[in-house]
Amino acid sequence: MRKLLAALLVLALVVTTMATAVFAEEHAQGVTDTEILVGNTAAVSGAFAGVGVPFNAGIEAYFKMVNEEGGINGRELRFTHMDDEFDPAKGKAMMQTLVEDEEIFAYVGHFGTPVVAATLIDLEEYGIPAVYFATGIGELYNDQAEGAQRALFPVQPIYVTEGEIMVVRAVGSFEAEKIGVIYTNDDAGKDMLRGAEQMAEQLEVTLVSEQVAAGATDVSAAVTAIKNADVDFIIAASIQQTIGTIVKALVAQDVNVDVITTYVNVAPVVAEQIFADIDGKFNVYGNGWISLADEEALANLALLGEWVGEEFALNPYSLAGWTAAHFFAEGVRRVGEEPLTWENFIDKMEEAPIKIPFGGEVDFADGLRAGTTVMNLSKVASAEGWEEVEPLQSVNVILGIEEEIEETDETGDLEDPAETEEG
Amino acid sequence: MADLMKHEATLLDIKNLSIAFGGLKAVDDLSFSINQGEIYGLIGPNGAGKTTVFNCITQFYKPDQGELRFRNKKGDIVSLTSLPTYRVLEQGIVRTFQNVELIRELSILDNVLIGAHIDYEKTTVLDELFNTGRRRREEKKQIEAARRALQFLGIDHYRLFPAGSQPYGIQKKVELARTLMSDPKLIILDEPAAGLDERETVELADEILRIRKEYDTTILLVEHDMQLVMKICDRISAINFGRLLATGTAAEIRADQKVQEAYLGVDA
Amino acid sequence: MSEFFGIILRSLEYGSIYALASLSIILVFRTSFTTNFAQGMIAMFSTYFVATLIHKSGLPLGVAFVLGLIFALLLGFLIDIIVIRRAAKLSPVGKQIITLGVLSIILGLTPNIFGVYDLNMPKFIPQGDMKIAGTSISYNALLNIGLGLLVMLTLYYVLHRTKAGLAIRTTAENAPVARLMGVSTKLVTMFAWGVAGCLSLLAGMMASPFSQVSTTFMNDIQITAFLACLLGGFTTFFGAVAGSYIIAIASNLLQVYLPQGTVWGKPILYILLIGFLFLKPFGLFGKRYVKKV
Amino acid sequence: MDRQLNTFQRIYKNPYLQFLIVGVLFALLPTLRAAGMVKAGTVTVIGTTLIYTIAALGLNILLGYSGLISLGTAGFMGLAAYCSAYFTEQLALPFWQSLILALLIPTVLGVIVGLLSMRFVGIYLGIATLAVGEILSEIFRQWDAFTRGTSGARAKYPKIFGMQLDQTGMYYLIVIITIIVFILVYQLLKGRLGRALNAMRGSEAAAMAMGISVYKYRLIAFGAATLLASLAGVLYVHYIRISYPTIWGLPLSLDFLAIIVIGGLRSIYGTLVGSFVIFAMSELVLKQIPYMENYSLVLKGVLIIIFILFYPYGLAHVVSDLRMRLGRRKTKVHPLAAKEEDIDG
Repeated sequence: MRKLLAALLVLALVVTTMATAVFAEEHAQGVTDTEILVGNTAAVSGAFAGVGVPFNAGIEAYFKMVNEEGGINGRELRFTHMDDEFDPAKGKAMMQTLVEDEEIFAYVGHFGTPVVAATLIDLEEYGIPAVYFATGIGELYNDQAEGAQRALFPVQPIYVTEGEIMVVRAVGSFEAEKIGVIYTNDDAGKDMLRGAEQMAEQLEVTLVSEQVAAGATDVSAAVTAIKNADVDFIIAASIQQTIGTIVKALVAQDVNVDVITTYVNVAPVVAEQIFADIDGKFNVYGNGWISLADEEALANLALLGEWVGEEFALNPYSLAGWTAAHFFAEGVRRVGEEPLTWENFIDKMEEAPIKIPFGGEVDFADGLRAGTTVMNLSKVASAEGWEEVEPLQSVNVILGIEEEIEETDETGDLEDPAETEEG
Repeated sequence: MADLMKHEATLLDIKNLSIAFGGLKAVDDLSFSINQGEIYGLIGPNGAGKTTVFNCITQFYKPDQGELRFRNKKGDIVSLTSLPTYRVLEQGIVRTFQNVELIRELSILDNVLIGAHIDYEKTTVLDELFNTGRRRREEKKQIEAARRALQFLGIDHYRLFPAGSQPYGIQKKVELARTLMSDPKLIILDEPAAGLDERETVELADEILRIRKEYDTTILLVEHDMQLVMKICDRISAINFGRLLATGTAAEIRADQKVQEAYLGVDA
Repeated sequence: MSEFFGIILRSLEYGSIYALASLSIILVFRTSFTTNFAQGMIAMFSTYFVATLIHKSGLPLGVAFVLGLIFALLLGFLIDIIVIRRAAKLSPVGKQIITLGVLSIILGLTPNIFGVYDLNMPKFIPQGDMKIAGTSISYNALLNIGLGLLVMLTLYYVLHRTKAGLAIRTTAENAPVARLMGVSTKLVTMFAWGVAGCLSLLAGMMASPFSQVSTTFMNDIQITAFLACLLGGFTTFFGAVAGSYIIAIASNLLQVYLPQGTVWGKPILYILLIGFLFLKPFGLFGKRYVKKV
Repeated sequence: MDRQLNTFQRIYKNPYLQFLIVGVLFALLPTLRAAGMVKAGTVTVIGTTLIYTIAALGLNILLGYSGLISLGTAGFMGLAAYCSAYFTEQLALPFWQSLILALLIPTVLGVIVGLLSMRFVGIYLGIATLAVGEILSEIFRQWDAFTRGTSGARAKYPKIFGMQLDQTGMYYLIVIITIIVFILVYQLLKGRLGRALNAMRGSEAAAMAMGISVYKYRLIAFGAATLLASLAGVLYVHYIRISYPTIWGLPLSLDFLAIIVIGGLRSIYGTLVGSFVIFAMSELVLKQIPYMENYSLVLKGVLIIIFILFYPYGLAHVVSDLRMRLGRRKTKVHPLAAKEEDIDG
């Protein structure tokens, strides 16, 4: 009896909250006349602190910048976050607290593969907008999002997509015919492999794959197997730590074939880790969705450095956090004087492509949820860093199916550079 | 040799028992038999193989050779060597250990109740899981039996203390009480007086005699304390280097040349 | 053939790392009867210390390494004095759980002390390689193999030819008897922890250039080391070393020559290992302990 | 010794009543939530903590009672979670059928691992179970058809007795099952079986001499431990609605070990308290204290060491320990004190 009573009570409460939030006022929860409350959960302690801390710092820096300039339409952006320790159960619990108790307007920068995987379903049930996912799991990919799925806005590349792009690069830029994939047994590695396999089938190139454990010290067996397969290009589908291990094992076994890896690894620390080992025997390329070639991107980078402080000025994760905040702010700006509701926000996000502060753009039109699909190419040039060798390009441009579209400095209404995959 | 087991009076017959550890013969062609109702002593100098004999009877060791036959609770003659260790108890043989083997953290009462483990056969795991009436009745019955045994040895008032917290003398008694729970035909005591002071030893002698009477059982003991052995044992076997030296009454053993030599270290 | 030889040669390098880690585990196990689950964390912590000296204080690798050895030695002493010594009367399970406490403390402290970033660790010999029987191998790999062997030979010599070694072996055989013989088992245990710390650091120094110094980089190695101890038997120093090389070689052979080897090689190795141990439960060289009643 | 208990004492000392009261207290939580007195996430944190309690209780039967160590608990919990997700989602079996299979499959495997314990003792068993856990972990990551690999296996809130549970309903189910588990475990272990397991831990020789088949009871202990871990796994996957491979690794197994040590070996309430310390404390307490949020691991470690060294009976016994220090004779025995045969393992 008590059970039923309690359930009814909860139901009543939820209904009233929703009702007050959606119908009685014109704005959604978390929105007042003076501020908009958003939040996220991210691991800022333990093994993932190195990612979570700068990521959140990037978000906070952007909001601080916006608020100093008077906010958006008179509202300041306020950011709250909790530490989920990368534990899905805790991430789920905190999401409930954030959405139901703190009544945030949106999730900005949803973080960590296990937590994101565990809470996607809850996000959809709440219908709350979630802008930017600091992970690239395949579940986020959706080319016809409907209903509550429309509230999810992945920005950074999805690993499956990146796997596709890596094969496209191998074929388009390096004329590879037999590609070897060394992938880690985590979500990043396996999803990139999936993408690579799909694209290899489409482009009719041979693909051989070998697995290594994420964080392993000994990956020599996988390298031996790849060497035996006699490939002419290698995709190292692994995120940081293991990429160095793989490259060094390739060097140790004289596999002098060019390597491409994911954007996650395009960071100075990785260059420092492997430059001396490569020693000019082969090139290590990396995708990137951030281009520091054009002036606007450089200006934004300087801006980030100004607001985030020296420690995180050149940190890839603070760049990501900054981007997350920017995408959210863009959506709010577009809503303008209209009531800031979830529905309105989602519509405006889809209205036109949104530019990434550091180059490229993401289009959410017609329920497309694929993250950024244009990538550039860099290579390890010194122990200090990477240098760009190819600008941001879509799959079709790399394959020479489409002409490259000139970069313009206009913001906003740029025509969609047709990045839908060619079937 | 005549088959002693044919005599109703014979409880345990050990014939040509041998066991070796890494080439060293711990027990060598040993034979003796125990009659119902006896208090039987096994003596010998250190390292003579007394405890090994015990371990062979209770199947902690599997002898290399020899027969161990026992008239069990049902009156059937069983060969002990064919049994796994844990099934020796149900035949009616129970033992104590040289270095008291109690569950230190459990209460004395619980320790004694462990001795009744096989008596519970009527209740199943399901009975326990759902705490059925049958289980509660059974448990009550066993607790009463355990307290009778503890009262018998005069330590019932300690029953709720953890066994490990009690002095050695009490622990020895707990072990003794535990043996009484299984309604044994043969109790094997491994150095029951070791570690006890003089008063406690006297008390022990009395207890052993009372146990035989009250619980109508047979007792086999290994002991260093000659006084105790000589005082209570009906018959005694003396062994050295795993071999039988002599069997007889206390007086006969005391007078035996070979036993004296073994104990005094005189060359044979 | 040269491929097979190459696999063996490379496995020797990884085997050396596992061997150092498992020696560290065995040394502690034999002298204080503690299964040290914190071994990997101790290695990680002191390797972080060395990496921090190199990156933040700009010390050369050699100097930082020597300071690191001192650090690891003191860390081992400290753990023994503060925690393990007080746990002397506990059962092995109790001590094992205590090392979980140590693990947790070190893991919790690391980001607070050394920061949240993974650090690169230079190799002892940065560059250069040579050919052996058609297989190229870097000087650093040769050094690692050599260092592993050197440490093991030294340890063997110390254990079997010196007074200190005798004290350790006696303590390992029977601590109460050792005490009766006048061996200060406390001192032995303390030094065992200290030396174990140094062995762990060396394993960490050899492993970290492959990847990076992070809070997790020793986890896999520690698990492998435990399995090596299991395979070799926890009772002998030699067994753990042999187990380490066997696992390193078997793991790579399975992965290369089995279909889908890099995917399923590891679990298959573990299953084989458990199967083998079911037949020989105390490992290749372990002795069964029979309790007298 | 035999003091007459007064009526009040008789009531509050009745273990069944105690369990019921605890259950009712937990069941009140969603109502408190509805009244706005606790946060939504708190209910989920507590629900998860109860789930972990069930699994830890299984390990307590194994380690606390039987003295057998397992470092594979998380693996078995995960296996049950994946089974339940697979049967309900992919095979679309009704919850009850799936539940039975998801409990049975890991338990059978657990009993097989129990067979290993016939051969391995002490640390050998610990590391062997660790290897089993690693194998399971690897299977969770690799066998995509069954586990959906690194995407994670999804499950729904279950439908029982024709009633579709929601999140709160699932919480009530967890509370009810937890209390039932408490009562059953209490009954199972207070009598003959509990004594037999104790005997096996305390002295295998004595156990055999008393007619206890060590073989049988080791298998029972492993079976019971895996069954509870499986139950916890099923509840987890239908509460959090996902099973992700990285959850079921060695760290979680080690956490279960920490739970029963901090809480108290052989104590049901201790296990509950231990779970709170390990899983809920950093959530509900530490993160509220400034500067402490980064030190939850350190605190956990310190607690483990302090409890093993100074409060070996765990938090559950702190009260009785204090009472004993104030006057009564010290009669407790360290539950993890070394025994003679421990030398090698």
